[in-house]
Amino acid sequence: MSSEPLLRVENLKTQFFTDTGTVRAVDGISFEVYEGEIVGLVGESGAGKSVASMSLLRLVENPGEIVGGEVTYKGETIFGLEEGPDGELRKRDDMLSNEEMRDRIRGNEIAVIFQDPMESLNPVFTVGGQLREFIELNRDLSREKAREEAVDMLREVGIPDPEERYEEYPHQFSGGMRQRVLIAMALACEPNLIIADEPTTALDVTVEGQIIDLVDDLQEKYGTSFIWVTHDLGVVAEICDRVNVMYLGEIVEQAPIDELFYDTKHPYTDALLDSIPRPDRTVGELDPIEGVMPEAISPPSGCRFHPRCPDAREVCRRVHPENRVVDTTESAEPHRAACVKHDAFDVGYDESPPLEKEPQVTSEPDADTEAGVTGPGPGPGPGTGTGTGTGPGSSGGGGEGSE
Amino acid sequence: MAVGETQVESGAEPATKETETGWRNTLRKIKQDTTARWGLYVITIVLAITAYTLIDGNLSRLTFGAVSDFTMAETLPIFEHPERLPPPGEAETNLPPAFHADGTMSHPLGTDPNGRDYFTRIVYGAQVSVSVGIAATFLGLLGGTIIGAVAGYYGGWVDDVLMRAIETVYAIPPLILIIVFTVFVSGGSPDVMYAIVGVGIAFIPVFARIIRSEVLSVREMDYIEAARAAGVKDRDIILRHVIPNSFAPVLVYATLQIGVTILIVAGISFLGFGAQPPTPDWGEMLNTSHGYMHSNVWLSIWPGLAIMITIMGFNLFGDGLQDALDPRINE
Amino acid sequence: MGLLRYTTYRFAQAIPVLIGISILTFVLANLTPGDPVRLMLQGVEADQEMIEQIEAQYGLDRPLYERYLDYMAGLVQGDMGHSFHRNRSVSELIASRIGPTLLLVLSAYAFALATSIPLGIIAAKRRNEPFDHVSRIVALIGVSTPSFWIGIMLILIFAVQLGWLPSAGLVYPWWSPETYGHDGYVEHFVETIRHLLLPMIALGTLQMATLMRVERTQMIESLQGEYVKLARAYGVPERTILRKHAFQVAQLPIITIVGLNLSTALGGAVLTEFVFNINGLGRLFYDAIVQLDYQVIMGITMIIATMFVIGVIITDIAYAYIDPRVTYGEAE
Amino acid sequence: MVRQSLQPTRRRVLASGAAVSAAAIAGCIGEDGGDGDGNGDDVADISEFQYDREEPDDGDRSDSLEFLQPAERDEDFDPVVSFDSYSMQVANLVFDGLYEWDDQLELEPKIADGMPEEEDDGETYIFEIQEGIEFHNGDEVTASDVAHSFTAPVEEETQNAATYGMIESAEAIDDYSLEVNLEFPYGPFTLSTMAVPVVPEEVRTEDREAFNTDPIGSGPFQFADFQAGEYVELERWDDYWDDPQPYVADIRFEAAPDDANRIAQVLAGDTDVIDTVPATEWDEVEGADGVRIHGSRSPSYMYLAFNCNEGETTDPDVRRAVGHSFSMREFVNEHLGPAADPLESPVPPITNESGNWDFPMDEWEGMMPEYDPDQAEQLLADAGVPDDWEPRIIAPEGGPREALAERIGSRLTEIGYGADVQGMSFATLVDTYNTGNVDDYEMYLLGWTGGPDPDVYYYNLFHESQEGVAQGHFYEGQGEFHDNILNARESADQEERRELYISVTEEILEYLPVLPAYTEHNTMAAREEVKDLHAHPSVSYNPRIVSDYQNTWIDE
Repeated sequence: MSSEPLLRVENLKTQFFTDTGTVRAVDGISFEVYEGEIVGLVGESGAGKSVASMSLLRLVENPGEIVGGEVTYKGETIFGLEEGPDGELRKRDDMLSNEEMRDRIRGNEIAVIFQDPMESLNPVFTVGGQLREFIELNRDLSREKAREEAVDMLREVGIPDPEERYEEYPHQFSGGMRQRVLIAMALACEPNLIIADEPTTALDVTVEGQIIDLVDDLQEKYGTSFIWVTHDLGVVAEICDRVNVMYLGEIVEQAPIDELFYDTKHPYTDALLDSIPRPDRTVGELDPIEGVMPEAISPPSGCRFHPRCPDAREVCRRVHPENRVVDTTESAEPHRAACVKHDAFDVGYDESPPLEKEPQVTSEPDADTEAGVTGPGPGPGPGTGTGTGTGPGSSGGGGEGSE
Repeated sequence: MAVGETQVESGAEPATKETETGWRNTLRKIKQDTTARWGLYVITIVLAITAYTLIDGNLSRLTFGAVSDFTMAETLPIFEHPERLPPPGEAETNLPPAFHADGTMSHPLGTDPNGRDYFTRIVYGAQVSVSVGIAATFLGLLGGTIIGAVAGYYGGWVDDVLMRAIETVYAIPPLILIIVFTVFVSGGSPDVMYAIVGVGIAFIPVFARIIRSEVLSVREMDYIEAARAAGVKDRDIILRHVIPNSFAPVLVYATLQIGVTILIVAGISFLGFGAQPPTPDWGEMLNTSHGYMHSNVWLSIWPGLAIMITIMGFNLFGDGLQDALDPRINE
Repeated sequence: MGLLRYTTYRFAQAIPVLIGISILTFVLANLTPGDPVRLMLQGVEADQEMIEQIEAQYGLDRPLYERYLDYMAGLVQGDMGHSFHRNRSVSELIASRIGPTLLLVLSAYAFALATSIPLGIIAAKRRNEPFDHVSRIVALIGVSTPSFWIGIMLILIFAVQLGWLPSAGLVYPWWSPETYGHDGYVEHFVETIRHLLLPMIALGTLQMATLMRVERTQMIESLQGEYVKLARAYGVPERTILRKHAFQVAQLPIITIVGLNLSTALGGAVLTEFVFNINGLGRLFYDAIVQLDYQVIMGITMIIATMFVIGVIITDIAYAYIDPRVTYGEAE
Repeated sequence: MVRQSLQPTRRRVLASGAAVSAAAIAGCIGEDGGDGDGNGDDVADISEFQYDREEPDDGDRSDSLEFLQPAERDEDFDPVVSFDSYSMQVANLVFDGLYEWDDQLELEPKIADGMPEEEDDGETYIFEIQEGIEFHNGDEVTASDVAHSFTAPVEEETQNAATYGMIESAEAIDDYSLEVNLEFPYGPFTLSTMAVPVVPEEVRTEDREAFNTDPIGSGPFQFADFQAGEYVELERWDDYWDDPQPYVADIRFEAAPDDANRIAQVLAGDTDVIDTVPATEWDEVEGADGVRIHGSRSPSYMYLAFNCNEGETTDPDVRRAVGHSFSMREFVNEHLGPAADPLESPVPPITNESGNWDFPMDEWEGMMPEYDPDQAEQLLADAGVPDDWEPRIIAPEGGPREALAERIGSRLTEIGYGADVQGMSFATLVDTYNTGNVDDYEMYLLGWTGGPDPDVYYYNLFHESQEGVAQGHFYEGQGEFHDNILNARESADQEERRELYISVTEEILEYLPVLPAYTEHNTMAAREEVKDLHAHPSVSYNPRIVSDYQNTWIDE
């Protein structure tokens, strides 16, 4: 692991401006990816993982928008803001233009493998044609060369009879085969970084295993870095080097894989770990996480996890913890977590009275809360999104009525 | 299926899957949707006018006979009698609208060639145009629901026979079918009642197909199996379970179809095969005013606008309903 | 099933429908309460002998099913009966009138497709921007306005008031320029277009609006597709995505709609031909209805329904050809 | 064989002619308007749409003219066969008549050399024809061609057979004279029948079908091009025998049945001349720049007939009450304006004048029921008509007659009854109006077009032999009503015939089996550049491009 990261994400914020209010899908996350490593991005659905990964490519769709933070890839600024003369935030001059992003970054530097192999391939073009098109585009090869490359790549990812299957259409492929095609696509463009967005979620378990093995092998062979987005810690355990755990748009814990599993620092990670089968525990001990994740449109005050947190105390409702180094590993890598129970915070967690168990915060916001949330508006900038968040009333009956 | 076979996921077809959120959510979405809201406003106004004119026209018709008193029309100062002619010698025929130099405020839209107030006739035109649109659509819906449900539920040869029959009807363009039906069945003296039945028949296929495909999917549901296992009669299963569960998408389609119906009936009346004078009906008024196309263009403009606005209302509302029910295109 | 077999299969499937149509029109036509002989004579004085002679000549004295079988036998040989009113064979009449109708309907479609697809794509691309709003309103007006009314207004504005375009009739490109006194093919072509313009717009507006709405919806949906996201993530230029990746998928429903809407267009041709004085099937149909010339009515209904069925089959085949997923519909 | 006329579209149209003085016409025109209920004064008279002769300066002879007909032609151009006015509009330019009508519906010799010689009290006529007249193929017109023209309709049982049915024989005496024998002295013969278009016997009998769509005549124009259902193009025949030689080089006939569209075409300048300006658009066309209306009175006759066979209308008082219930004059002025005149008798004024009948038209006018709703109400009450009486009135769909039916209906409503007005397509109407069945109709509105001889109207529309054929009122008549009609038909003595017709008419006006309505004028609208175009009283003579009072040309 070199000292200069391949990709550095700092305080990235992506928000969606909808009729019913602003959704802070990604709310100030920071992480790094070094060459040759596989970094996990873990969390439940809706935690903001996919938005975060698409933000890295500046492919957030309307009405979403990256509103703050900085993304640097190989020293080039994918996203970055600066303060203009009249105090307004504006895009930095050294930020890559849309054309540069398209021509230089997407595909040939950073490639993507999407979640749904059934939908990701265009149904009306042949598999090979699609593969060839991307290769042609990103590697400046001639049509014929690209075709050869495509066939080779199909073979490489374990598709039998690649010559024939090149001419076939996606609906003639099984899910696993399609996912292999997508992986071929990503690798064929010879990128330095591949974002794999839940690439195995739609597959059944045996296929999932094969795909993971395939990726593992290929990663070793090509030395490509991966950001592996998933909700499945089991998969993470198998292939990731380091892990970021996301909850409601924030990274709540960040650690090398072993530390995360064996020295868990955040109750949410604990809960996630409890909810999946692990070889070292029996199935009887499986423990689903209580409640449903609230919507990012009206995150709870204080620590966003507190309504579901077994360790929550009164202070958790008030204080919003940022992600801090709470420990250091043997290899001198920091172990970060965003939980006030750690000493690094010192906000009086130990003295604070525990919260009583409460009816869950439902995911269905009522009209009042929505109105309250629109208040802060789209005003971005460092600092606004964090802190005490959306203020009183935002989490509705969940927290406050509970006392 | 011989016609439109590969219509796999056509966008013109209405939403075929209702989201689990149900009617309340639908209504909420309609209220939020600007277009749907406007559609609702227009429809409400048009339906209110239709109801008023229907009640007025038919009540007095029942009481007083044919071209008789539109009682309410005459008590309201803004209206005149929609059908009765002015007394001899007093007719102001073919007046232009009020904003025209030769117009008068007492006839805001002018008068027709018989000297009748055109505003009144346009307003009362709703009684035929709109109610025919709704009645004919309803007829098609009814017929289509029965045929579609039976075909879909029983399958086999019943399905085959019914669907072939449906395709036959479907293959003849509605306007042609309705005219042929109306003229032949009426023995050459067409009237709007024949047109309603004709439209109803012409629209059975579209409804039958939707209902049938819904039924095909509903039929496989567990609760239908359960009902069947419990010995519930086929008819009851169809009526109580199958149809109610297939109805939502059909309703959207029906709303949009009302607009189409009004459009087609207007065309038929324009050719003289629908409503007959002196009945105020927009299509018929366009037929009459066609003879005055050059000398008094307003006579053609107003009914055209009335048709356009009414159908726009139904389309806006239908669109909103579709958006609300269709999970595919959401923000 | 291969495409060829599928084509054969689809045409074979259409046969029962066509037979159904012939039964339906035959039954409808024979519902006429009036005595067909009297209708044929149209008030001409006739004695009993003459009436019987006519009845025998047209086989009106025989049972309905026999007459139907006769009619079918004729149909198979291209004999659609005889026009009482025009004293010509129905097939001959239809043959002389089908050209203008096809010209009108096809050009209306050309107009509708040439406008609706680009507009629909741009509207989808600029969703919720002013262009989208304006085009949606135009489309809404288009689907809400009677075609014949549009025709009337177009005549009044562009022919009578401004005098830019002809108010009536068509110039048939298949006739020689001399027929119209045109100097050469350039003027002939220009005149053909000039005459077509207003009726084409009148008939095509509804199609344009319908297709534009579908195109917009489909493009929006297609642009939200994962494959578009993937293409974007691989740096495919937006223009290519719009024109190729999203477009190709969005066109599939359009093809179906084009086929099905042929029904509306053929019906609308009756009105358009009436308003623009075009000697096509629609006008012939109207005249035949007014004259209760029932063999002509049956003939036209058959022909128009056949045109529709063929149109749908063609679009189905096109769909099957373009969409690799279609398994050529063995069963539903 | 008889054909009903819905608009004056069918040829039956002209039936005859005799001399009438211009003064008589002028006098009659002067009497129009100015009475009734006051609406008539501002209605323009049709004579305002007749213009003086217009002669060109240069006499350029290369003009093309396009003429739009208001209905489709049947595409029969052989006058022996042709039974529709619009095919005959074409044929009348291709063929010359033995005699032809002038613009006052008077017959004048064309191919004939002077008036015929009458023998046997009107059972035999001797015709002389001019020498040296050639058909378009160069053959000379001979007496046997004329004889063939007279006898072919009956021999070949064409639809025109009835018109020539009284002819027993026609034989050429020599090349230029022939003798025609009638079965009985037929009154209308010299007023109408002898206006026969002359066809070349040899060419025609060679291939009748071909002749029908590619006819050869001796007229000023010959067939150039023809597409069935689309157009007919005629070109000038440069060897035309008569004067004047036409200025117009070619004429194209097309049809535009939709009134609004036909008018749009002339207003937009897409065509030169259109036939028939509907009353509804009269003012607009009249006021339009660059367009002139041309008009002429015509022998058309529209009427309201009552079912005297069944129902309430069998009572003459009920019929009179209906006559009193509405104002025909008001309706005609309001709805038809200058396009028509109200009628007071079963013969149109032009028939009276051109046939020189001198009928007591004023007196007849006085016998017509006046608008008097009170009297109508009284009459209906006295006749014991039930309060819920809603007579069924049938009329041709769309157009003034349906509007008139509506008008009568709403007036009846105003006096406490009602009406079931039913507009019908002509095909249906023909099947309905002559059943005599009260469920089918109690009144119907139809029309007939005749000519200078009243027989056309009286015989077809009133004689009992036409019951259930051309008339559906089934009026039985008092005394010798039907005999009088037949006697007038079979007499060549005009004075005797006049007396008979007066007696018949007075009975009609008293018992009202039929209420005369109005006569529609023949009209055309032409671009102003079209000069020296004169509307003719006979539909099938329009556009009469050349005659001794006109030679149409275009002022480029």
